[in-house]
Amino acid sequence: MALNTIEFECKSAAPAALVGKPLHFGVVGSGDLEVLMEPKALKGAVAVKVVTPVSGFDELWRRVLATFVENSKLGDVSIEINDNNATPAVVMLRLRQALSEAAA
Amino acid sequence: METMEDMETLLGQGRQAIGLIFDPDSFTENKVGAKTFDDPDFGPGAVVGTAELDGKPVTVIANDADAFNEKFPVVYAGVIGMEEAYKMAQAVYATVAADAAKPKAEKQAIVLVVDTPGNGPGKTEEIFGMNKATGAYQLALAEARIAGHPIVAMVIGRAISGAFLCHGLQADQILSLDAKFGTMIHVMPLTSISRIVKKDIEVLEKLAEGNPVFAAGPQFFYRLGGVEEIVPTIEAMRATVIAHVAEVRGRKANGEDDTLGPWGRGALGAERGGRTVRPEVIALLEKELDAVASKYLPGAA
Amino acid sequence: MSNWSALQNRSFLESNARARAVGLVDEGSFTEFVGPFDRRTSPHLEVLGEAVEFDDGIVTGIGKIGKTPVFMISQEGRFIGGAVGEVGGAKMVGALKAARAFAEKIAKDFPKAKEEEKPIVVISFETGGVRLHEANAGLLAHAEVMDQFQRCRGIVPVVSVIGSKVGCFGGMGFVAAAADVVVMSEFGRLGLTGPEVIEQEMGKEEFDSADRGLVFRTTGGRHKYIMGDCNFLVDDTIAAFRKQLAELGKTPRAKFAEFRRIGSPELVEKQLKRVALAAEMQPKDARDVWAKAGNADPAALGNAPLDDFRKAVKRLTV
Amino acid sequence: MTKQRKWDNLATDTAERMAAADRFIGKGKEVQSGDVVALLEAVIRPGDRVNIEGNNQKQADFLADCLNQVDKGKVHDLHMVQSCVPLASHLDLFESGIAKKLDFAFGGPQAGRVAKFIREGKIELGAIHTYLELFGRYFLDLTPKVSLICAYEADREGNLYTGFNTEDTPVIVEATKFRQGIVIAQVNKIVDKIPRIDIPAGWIDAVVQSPKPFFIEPLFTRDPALITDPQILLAMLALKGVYAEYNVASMNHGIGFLTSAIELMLPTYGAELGLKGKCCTHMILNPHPTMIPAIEEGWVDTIHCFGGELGMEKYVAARPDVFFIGPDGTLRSNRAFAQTAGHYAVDMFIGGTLQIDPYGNSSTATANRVAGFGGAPNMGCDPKGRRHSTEAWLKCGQELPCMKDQIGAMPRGKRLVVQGIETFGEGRAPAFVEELDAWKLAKNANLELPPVMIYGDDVTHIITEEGIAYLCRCGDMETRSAAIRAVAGYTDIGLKAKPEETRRLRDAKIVRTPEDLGVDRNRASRDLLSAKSMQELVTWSGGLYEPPARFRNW
Repeated sequence: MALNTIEFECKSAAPAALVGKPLHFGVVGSGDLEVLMEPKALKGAVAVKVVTPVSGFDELWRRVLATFVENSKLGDVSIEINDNNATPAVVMLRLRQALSEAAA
Repeated sequence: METMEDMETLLGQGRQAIGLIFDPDSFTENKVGAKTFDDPDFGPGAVVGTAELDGKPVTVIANDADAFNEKFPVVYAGVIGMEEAYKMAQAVYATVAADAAKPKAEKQAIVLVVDTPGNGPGKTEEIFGMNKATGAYQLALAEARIAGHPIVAMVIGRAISGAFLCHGLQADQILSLDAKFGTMIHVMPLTSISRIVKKDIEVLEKLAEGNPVFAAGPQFFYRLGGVEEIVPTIEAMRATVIAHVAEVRGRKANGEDDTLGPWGRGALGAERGGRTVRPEVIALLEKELDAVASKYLPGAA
Repeated sequence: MSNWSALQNRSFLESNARARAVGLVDEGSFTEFVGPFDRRTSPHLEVLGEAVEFDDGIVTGIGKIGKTPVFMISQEGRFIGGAVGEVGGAKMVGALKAARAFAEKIAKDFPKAKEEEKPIVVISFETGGVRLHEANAGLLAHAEVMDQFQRCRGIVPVVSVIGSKVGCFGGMGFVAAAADVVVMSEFGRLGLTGPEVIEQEMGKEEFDSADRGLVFRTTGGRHKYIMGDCNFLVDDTIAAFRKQLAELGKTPRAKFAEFRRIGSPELVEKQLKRVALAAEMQPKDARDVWAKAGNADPAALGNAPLDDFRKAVKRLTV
Repeated sequence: MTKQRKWDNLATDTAERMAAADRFIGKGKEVQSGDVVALLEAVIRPGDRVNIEGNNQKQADFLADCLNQVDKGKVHDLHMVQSCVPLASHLDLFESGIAKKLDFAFGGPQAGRVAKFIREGKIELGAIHTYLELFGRYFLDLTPKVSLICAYEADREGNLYTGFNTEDTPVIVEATKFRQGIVIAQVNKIVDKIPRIDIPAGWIDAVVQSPKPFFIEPLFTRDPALITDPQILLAMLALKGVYAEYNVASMNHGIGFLTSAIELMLPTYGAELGLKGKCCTHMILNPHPTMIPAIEEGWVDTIHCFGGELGMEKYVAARPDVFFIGPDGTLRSNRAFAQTAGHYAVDMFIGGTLQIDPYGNSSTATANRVAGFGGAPNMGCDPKGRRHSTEAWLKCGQELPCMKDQIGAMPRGKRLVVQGIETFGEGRAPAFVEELDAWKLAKNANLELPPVMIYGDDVTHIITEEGIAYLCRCGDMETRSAAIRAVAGYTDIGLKAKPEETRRLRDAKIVRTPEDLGVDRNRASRDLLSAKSMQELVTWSGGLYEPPARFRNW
């Protein structure tokens, strides 16, 4: 019953250090999530930690995050997500919004 | 006559409990300090007055589970309605006013005899603001407590959620009859919690063994510091209340107010291992404020 | 346009707790305490396998409006309905305690401080009260907050702000009422018992919780303004709330007692007159009370644009 | 000598029944509400085809309740032919045996019971229709003998005012009365003078003032406060990738949040794209409150309505240049005509769905609910009888690579049928599935066919957060399925997409991502909504819109 924690790394083909300082985005509403992004020297990789009440979607999380990291060319960042059953569409939207917050 | 040994519960018997706790025949209802409550139809669910406890006068505030407030029909079975809550607040303020000139050590004690299932859940209550009534009573109790009046709550029956917040949780110390007498302290019964948080009751019961934060019952509140002492028998009630009034008075005299009231129960909760995160969070917040406080002081840029 | 500037014209109702906290104070002035990066999630939710939030649903911090230091507590309704548990409760208690200590420090170290340089506490409520997953700890935290409110009296004013979706109910309903000042928008709701529970207790004929018009007439900002339970009824923008808070920041601290509705024997007597009126009227609908307050056409008043409402409304004087 | 054949059996039968009912019918055809059960027992015979009026909105609920109270010895085994069965009382008839057979179009809230009753044999199912199909059969082989209809008001002679919510009344009455059937009306009020005559008294046999006004539900009201960011992204894609791409002038909008978002974004994002005056000028829809900002901004020339919408009465009456308004100044809706326009005249249908299979078949069916079709398939299809041309229709037809395989070089257009859907729905249920739940439903409810809302060959565009699949640009099934895979995101179907194939489809503009279309995902926020709350809709309407109480938050 305890919360499910998924941890993995992914790496873009051409990673860039896009997150200069720690940022937080989002609210853990129903079907939504919050994300912390913090710069971290990972040789271009992105460390992901997802905490979610839903189990059985580990592979989905990996794919969504890998796509996000590849498309955004994000690197050297630690990403932590508290999820409450967000769909991949929402996950992608929130991650992009978080990143655009970093650029602002 | 029923003897104490025969009684299995005091649930719904606030008036009888007054007789058991205070000096025999010492209770004068509807008189506190200079204030009298002359209208018998006003706030009938609240019993207020003055009694003697071990020879000393105390203010008594209790629930009457047999009363029905005709003006506000949601008030029955010990429910605290608008009139009841304000009546209780008046009793507290009257106690404070009577002792205004007295030194801290001589402030009259207030004993709350707690057996209430809730606050008035009606339309009229919401239109006129039931929340103010219970809020007013809590502020009055907190004011009296901070002014030095020892306040002890004795849970004899039901101490449920918002009604317990208003009638009980502002006391210096809270005592509860053992659960075997049918005492109930909770926000919701575990069955309801199970339904709302969508977890099996068996799972919750199992979890409650290790973590007292959600389960119903005085024993769980004890582990969280929410109840100072569980009173094992009905006979022991009187002596325990006497002892705690004295203890509270002693601590106040020694300037140990921080060990009493809601704040003191926080520390007790940590001590008993029930609420360990709370002090860490408060300390962290204070530390983080300290680091930036100078920026917010007068004259800072 | 910076994020902060963009926030000002945002709907307060639509904003999240952090946006409200940041937007209500001056640009760049907000420092968050026990924020997301401290990762103080609720251990109790975790055990139950429930989603957690890094701030446990409550944003606490300090900012400034002009020269006024503002201790901010902002509840997040989208996270478990804004319900209060051990961590969130401790954050509220800690912030109130810290505000009091801060105010005492200013009184001691800066005897010549101007009124507007003295702190205020602002609490944006969005909650149904106790979080059932950690009900006992949540309940005990409520009592602590109330105790802190009383301890803040005369030292640092506490302002309740209610303009959120969830409103402010349950145990937090009496906490909010116990503040010095209550500021609401017409979308805010303040009460004790939620509409569903009233329906359950009284029956659908008496109170249909699906009738949101009725629900808002009973506990919404317009009604609370007529009743005097809310002191100021502002537009639904962060800027409008902020403007009201800025004015309060400049208000002499001694004046705050005049805003109160409860907290003294005299105020209890005043409220009891209202209770007597309730008993006498036995209102079927809040509109009966609006009419009693001297509003000839309560239905039209409820429908009128907020500006017209504020101009035309007569508030209950009993 | 040949035997004289009798040619007026229907009329004779009706006359006999009416004679039996005579004692209940007073002046102006008025029947007391307490006599209605007896009246129904007098005029209805076992096995009759009976219609109870009721659609999405107004319901002849009192008459339905009365029909449930008839003596089952006298009235039983009825064949119900009616648009919808949304009330519990509609199904109770089958529970008790008063009714036996059902031909209908839409199940609504009773969809679960419909499925169960079919399975248990309590309902003998004729067929599930679309509205126009069922209306057509009213004039062919499913003409009601007795129709129980509803109206707002009747006058002292029995003329009816159906007004704002005229909906199905004319088609039911016309079919019934002109086959010598019996029409009984429940009205909210009998008055001296009605605003206008919608149904003449001569077509009505009995009128009863019901004890309570008829039940009516604000089904087409979507609270802007509930529109989410992903829905806004889909709406941006629709506006840029379909509305602007084809200059779609006329259309029907479904009732979901996606189309509400589109409506609310016309004055913002739509205006930015320069679509005003080109798109959404002619619409077939109910008076959606979320249309108010676009109407106020002058986008819309004409709206014809299937039915009304609670709270929109005053607003609609005050915009007679846009809506169809009677001489009395109030709206007249008419489902049969609006459906006809929706089927033949509009360029596009756009709406949400629940599931899409690899072939593009689109269904809102779940395994245990017979929800029916309503009107969506009439609009969500390519009308083969259409002969007039418009820019959007022609362009869509020209894009169809397989047209020449069917009709050679002959130019022909095609209706745009657009399905918008997030790849995962509630509870992370995938929207793209190998097999539609409609198959399971067919099995569970003993249906002859899986109930498919929109067949794959009619769907021209699928919009998801991944982009748009332009199915009208696909020449064969393999390409269609590949295009569907490419926008199916992280569903099992979507995971089958091959990157190089998707690349090719994008190059061919068969699949276009938000980036391909120049849609900035980061702008997909509620800031794009011209009204974010019910109250803002009221403000836009100048106080004319009066939202039902359940939608108020002030």
